[in-house]
Amino acid sequence: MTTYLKNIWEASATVFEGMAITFSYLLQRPITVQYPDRLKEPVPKTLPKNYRGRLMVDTELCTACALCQKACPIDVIEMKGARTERKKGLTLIYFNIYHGKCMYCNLCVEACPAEEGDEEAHHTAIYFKKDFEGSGYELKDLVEQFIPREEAIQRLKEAEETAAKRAAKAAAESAPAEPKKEGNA
Amino acid sequence: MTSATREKELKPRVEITQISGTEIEVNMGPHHPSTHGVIRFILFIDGEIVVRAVPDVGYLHRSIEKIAESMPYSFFMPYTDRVDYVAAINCNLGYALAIEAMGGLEVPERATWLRMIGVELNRIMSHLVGVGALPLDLGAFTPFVHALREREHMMDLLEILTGTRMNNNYIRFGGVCQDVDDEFLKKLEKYLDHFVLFLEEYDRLIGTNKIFIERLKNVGIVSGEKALSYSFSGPNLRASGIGLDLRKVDPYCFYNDMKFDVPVGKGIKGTVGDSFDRYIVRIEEMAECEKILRQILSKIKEGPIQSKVPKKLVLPAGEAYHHTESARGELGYHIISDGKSASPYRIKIRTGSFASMTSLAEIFKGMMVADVIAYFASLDIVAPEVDR
Amino acid sequence: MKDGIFLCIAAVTVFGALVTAFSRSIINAALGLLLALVAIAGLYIFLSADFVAVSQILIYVGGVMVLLLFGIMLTSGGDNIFSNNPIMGAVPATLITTIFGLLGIYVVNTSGLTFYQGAYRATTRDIGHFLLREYILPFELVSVLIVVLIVGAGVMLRKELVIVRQAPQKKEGKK
Amino acid sequence: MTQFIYMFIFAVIYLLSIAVAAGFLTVVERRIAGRMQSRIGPNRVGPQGIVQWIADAVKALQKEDIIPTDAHSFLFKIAPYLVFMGVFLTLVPIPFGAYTLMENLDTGIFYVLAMASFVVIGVMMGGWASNNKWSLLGGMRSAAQMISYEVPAALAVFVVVVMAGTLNFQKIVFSQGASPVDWYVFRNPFAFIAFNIFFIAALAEGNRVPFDIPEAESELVSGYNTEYSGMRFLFFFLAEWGNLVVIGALVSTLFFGGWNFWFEYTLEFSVPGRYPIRFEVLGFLWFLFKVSIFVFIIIWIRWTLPRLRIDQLMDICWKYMVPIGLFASIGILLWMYFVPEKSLADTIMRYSMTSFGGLTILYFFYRVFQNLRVTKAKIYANPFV
Amino acid sequence: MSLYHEMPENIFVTSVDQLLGWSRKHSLWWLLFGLACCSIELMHTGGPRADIERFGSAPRGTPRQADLIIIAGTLTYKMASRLKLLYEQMAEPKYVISMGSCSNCGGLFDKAYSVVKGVDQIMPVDVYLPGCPPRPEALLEALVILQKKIQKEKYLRK
Repeated sequence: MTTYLKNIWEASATVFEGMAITFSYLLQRPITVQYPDRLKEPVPKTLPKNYRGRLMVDTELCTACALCQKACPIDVIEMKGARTERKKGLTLIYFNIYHGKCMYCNLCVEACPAEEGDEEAHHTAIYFKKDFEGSGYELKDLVEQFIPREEAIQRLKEAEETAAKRAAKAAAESAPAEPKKEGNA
Repeated sequence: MTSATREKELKPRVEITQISGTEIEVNMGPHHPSTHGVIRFILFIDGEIVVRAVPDVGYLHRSIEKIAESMPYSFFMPYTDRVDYVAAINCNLGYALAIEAMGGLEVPERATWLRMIGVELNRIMSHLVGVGALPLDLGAFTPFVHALREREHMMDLLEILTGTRMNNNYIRFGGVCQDVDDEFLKKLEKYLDHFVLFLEEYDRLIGTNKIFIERLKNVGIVSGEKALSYSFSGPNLRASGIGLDLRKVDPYCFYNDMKFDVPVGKGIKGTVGDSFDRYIVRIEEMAECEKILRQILSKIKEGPIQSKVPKKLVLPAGEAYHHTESARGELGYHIISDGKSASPYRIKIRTGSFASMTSLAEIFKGMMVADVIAYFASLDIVAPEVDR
Repeated sequence: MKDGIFLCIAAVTVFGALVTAFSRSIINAALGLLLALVAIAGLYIFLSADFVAVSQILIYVGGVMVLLLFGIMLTSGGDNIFSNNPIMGAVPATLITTIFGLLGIYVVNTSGLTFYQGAYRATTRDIGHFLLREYILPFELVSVLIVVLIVGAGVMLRKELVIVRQAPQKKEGKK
Repeated sequence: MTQFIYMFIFAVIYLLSIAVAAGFLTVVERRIAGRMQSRIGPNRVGPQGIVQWIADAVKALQKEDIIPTDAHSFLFKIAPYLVFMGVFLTLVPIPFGAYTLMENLDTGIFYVLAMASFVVIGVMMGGWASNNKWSLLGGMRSAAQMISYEVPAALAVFVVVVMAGTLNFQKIVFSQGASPVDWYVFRNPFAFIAFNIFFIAALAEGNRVPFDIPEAESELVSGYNTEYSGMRFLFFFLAEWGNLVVIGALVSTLFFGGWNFWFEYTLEFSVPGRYPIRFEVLGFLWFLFKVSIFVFIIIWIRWTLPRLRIDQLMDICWKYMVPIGLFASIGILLWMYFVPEKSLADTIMRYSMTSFGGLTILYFFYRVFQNLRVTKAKIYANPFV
Repeated sequence: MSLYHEMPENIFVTSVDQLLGWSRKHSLWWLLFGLACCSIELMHTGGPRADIERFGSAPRGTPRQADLIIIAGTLTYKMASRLKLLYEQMAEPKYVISMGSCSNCGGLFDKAYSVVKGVDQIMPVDVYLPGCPPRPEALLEALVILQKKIQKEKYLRK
């Protein structure tokens, strides 16, 4: 009989207690961040400094060394660098990132040697932007071409020209020495 | 409680064997609201009572171990996140420690502290999913969302620490990938003050609830002996009354400097090793994690976070097994290296959830369908840890 | 108007009864029975017997039909059980219907029973009055009978069931 | 003839208003649940999301109407309507005001108990006809549960019927007064017990948490309505939320004075035309207020408690509620015999019960504000600010 | 909807279509279904911070009543047939969001022998969402984009 009454009492007391807690939440403000429109400040601004959002490339800064491409375990980065007459080192021909496949592991960023900025605005050539919006209706929308297609074709042509020029130059330079080489061989 | 009433409660619910004789075969999963992730049982039920159960695994077999053989050691680190996505840094740590032990790599002191912060935070987050999903499966949605809310706050912290919310890929060989400032440590401390209050409130909301206790006590009893024979580990083993914690028994990182208790199931509401014990052990363990985090905060010092590691890491030939205490029990990495290539010859991952899965077929026998859910939820199994 | 509704309900009753009798699928037969029972409640309302009508629904729909459906639905392949009863042949059915119909007409004609023609009047109070004042003895006897039935059913069920109780420790040992 | 047309129009109005109320309640429930979980809940459709239910309903109309190949298609089709019919029929005798009711049935509460059995049949049919094992389990559980809980509900109703001496709802309302002291729930301890039993049993008959095992989401996927989609599911949906209104209305009529407002309904008002329309409106609103409080409590319970196991459910019914109900129904007889109405003991009991109820509510709010104080200390919205 | 196949485009049809689209986009009930890592973020999307229910999207346990299936996680070959079945069990109109890298194209498991390389190989996908796993806010963005797509759909003149 005591257990019987105790059971009833326990059940009602604990239910009472739980209901008091849930009721107290009715009197508190929800913590919801009303993305996308009803926001005090945009969500990316609330993210920490090193947040890994979308993978981006600073095409100006990039030296086209392809270290990131090698550092990526899953071939997300598709890039090519070649010599043109635009700048001294390698020029980017094209740089595509497949966001739909990226796993945001930070390995490419760690591999990148090109850095810029002070402590505050520090970023490497390939870096994570504090932005996460990138849905698309088709899979190809998720491939971002940092050098637009026309530009890339243009650059490729330039690179081919430069390569041809260099080849011609090299041929011209090495032409006299050619017989010598053959002789050596 | 007198022994007579105890005896009465110990008796399983009536097992009727001759009333209908027809078994219904029902298929639970791989999509079913209560199988977190994709696990399937085939239950043979007679009325409400399970006659036998056949667990079916492999719906999330992603061949992680096989992939490891095809890539350099460092490339495999992001994959370890996905072994147990609820406690990703734990899995990172186990792998990193195994490789460091094998390759004889140094780890700076601050890096170890940071690793421990990540691991303990992650352990709390993982347990929050465990204790949150348990009432969810018993029909109470609100506690689960409250647990999710706390996870959100912790994910904010992890975001500052590691840069991502989940699948952090935080730990590198010989260090961690990024440093934090003092502001983070202050925030963490502030959060811990909040977390203690949350735990207390959560326990009042659901842990003391009569219906909740009645649903869990004396359900799915796994005695200590039996738990060992199933090779349980982690909270599930400790709930069965065996206080085996690898952080105490075989300390790694700086765990031997930490003062913390190992919560053990005492059977406060029913029998040792019942589902309620598994719940309460996780709650207590979260409180212990909070203690550890506070000690870390008082001890952490400035310093480098990454030691020098050769770019192309080739481990000496041989094999090594290194185990750590993950949120779901012993997480062991068995690595075999041929000593020539930069990728492992074989990696085998021992996980806690898979061991827990082995108990299902036997424990489910004679249970009611509702108890099946309660027992399964109390084990806190995560599908990829089973299938990998 | 009123007659029209009465005829409709009567037709539904007959239809339900016919489905019950002639349907080859047992689940359809049960449904027909359900229909007939509900329609009979409607007929009671026409007889200004609202309390009886509600009781009809409470007991037959809420109790008997649910038990029937339980029985049908829980037996395997309830839909596939086809009755094959020789008594359902047309000749005996016609015979029995005729006899009972004639009997009914005879009873109604000779007993002086008439349909209540006046305005609708609540019957609950009267029923309560009769049950607890004038017919208290039969009422109590019926309740005793019901108690006996319940206890008897319990006893019979206990004999039928083999309840296997095992302590969990024993089970462990078996493993 | 005109009478039938009036009845028909009245029924259609009732049907529409119960559908609207049920739809609106879904939004209210989702909003309340959201706030209890520190979320917001639907707030995009219309101001604060109040027309969310229209979007849900119109969407459900567009959905493909799936009837599984192996299902018993006739039963499958008819089951949702049967369930909805059962819920709708129970509304017929419940008075929302002195004249705002469909039919002042003399069998009143007895009729309500009877009509609930259509819901049982509908749920069983739906579960069985789906040809899905989970649905079947859900339907069977549901039927067993509803039938069992009709017993304590009837016992609790018995207490009220004995006190009022009638089954008629309107007379039950009349015999209670407007003030809390005159409500049946605070008349004597047995009535209070009966209220608790009736409320719990009604929860169980309405398949609400903690008794929602027929549609237990984590066990049986979605119970008897697993295979239903689109419009047919909508009817189950409407029935479930319409049932909330029915439960609220029943409880407030039987135990909380119904539509009785601060004025007394005397005999002179019963002459047609003498009853002021403003009294009717005020009484209606007062009744709606009571109903909404009970609906809120039901929703609140749902979002707080876990659900019971089937055997515990039956234990509670047969080992707790039925004996207690029997105790209350015998107790009320003794009470009525020994303590005549308006005697000193009766008055003392009324006032002490009322103050007991008031104190419980006060203590409850004390606990709530204690919790709030704790949560204030833990910096609620964002622990980092 | 065979009746409407030949329906000419006029103001009535257009406005009814608008209403239907409005209702569908604001009542996208999603199937409680997660495969792997992303399912945790899916839960968080239903959780307090992101709260997908603001858009009227309630979780449903059964595919029959769901309008939206969010493929959250890695799809293996063993699971693929089950997923296909689930998708087929859903009532029209139904929508699919492919959440995260694994369901987009296999993601980091495209080397694995047991993983389907993209969920679009077995079912049509409406919105692809990058991330591994995506933030809850990103899933909300995908939902908003899906809502835009639904509003443009012509239900009566398919």
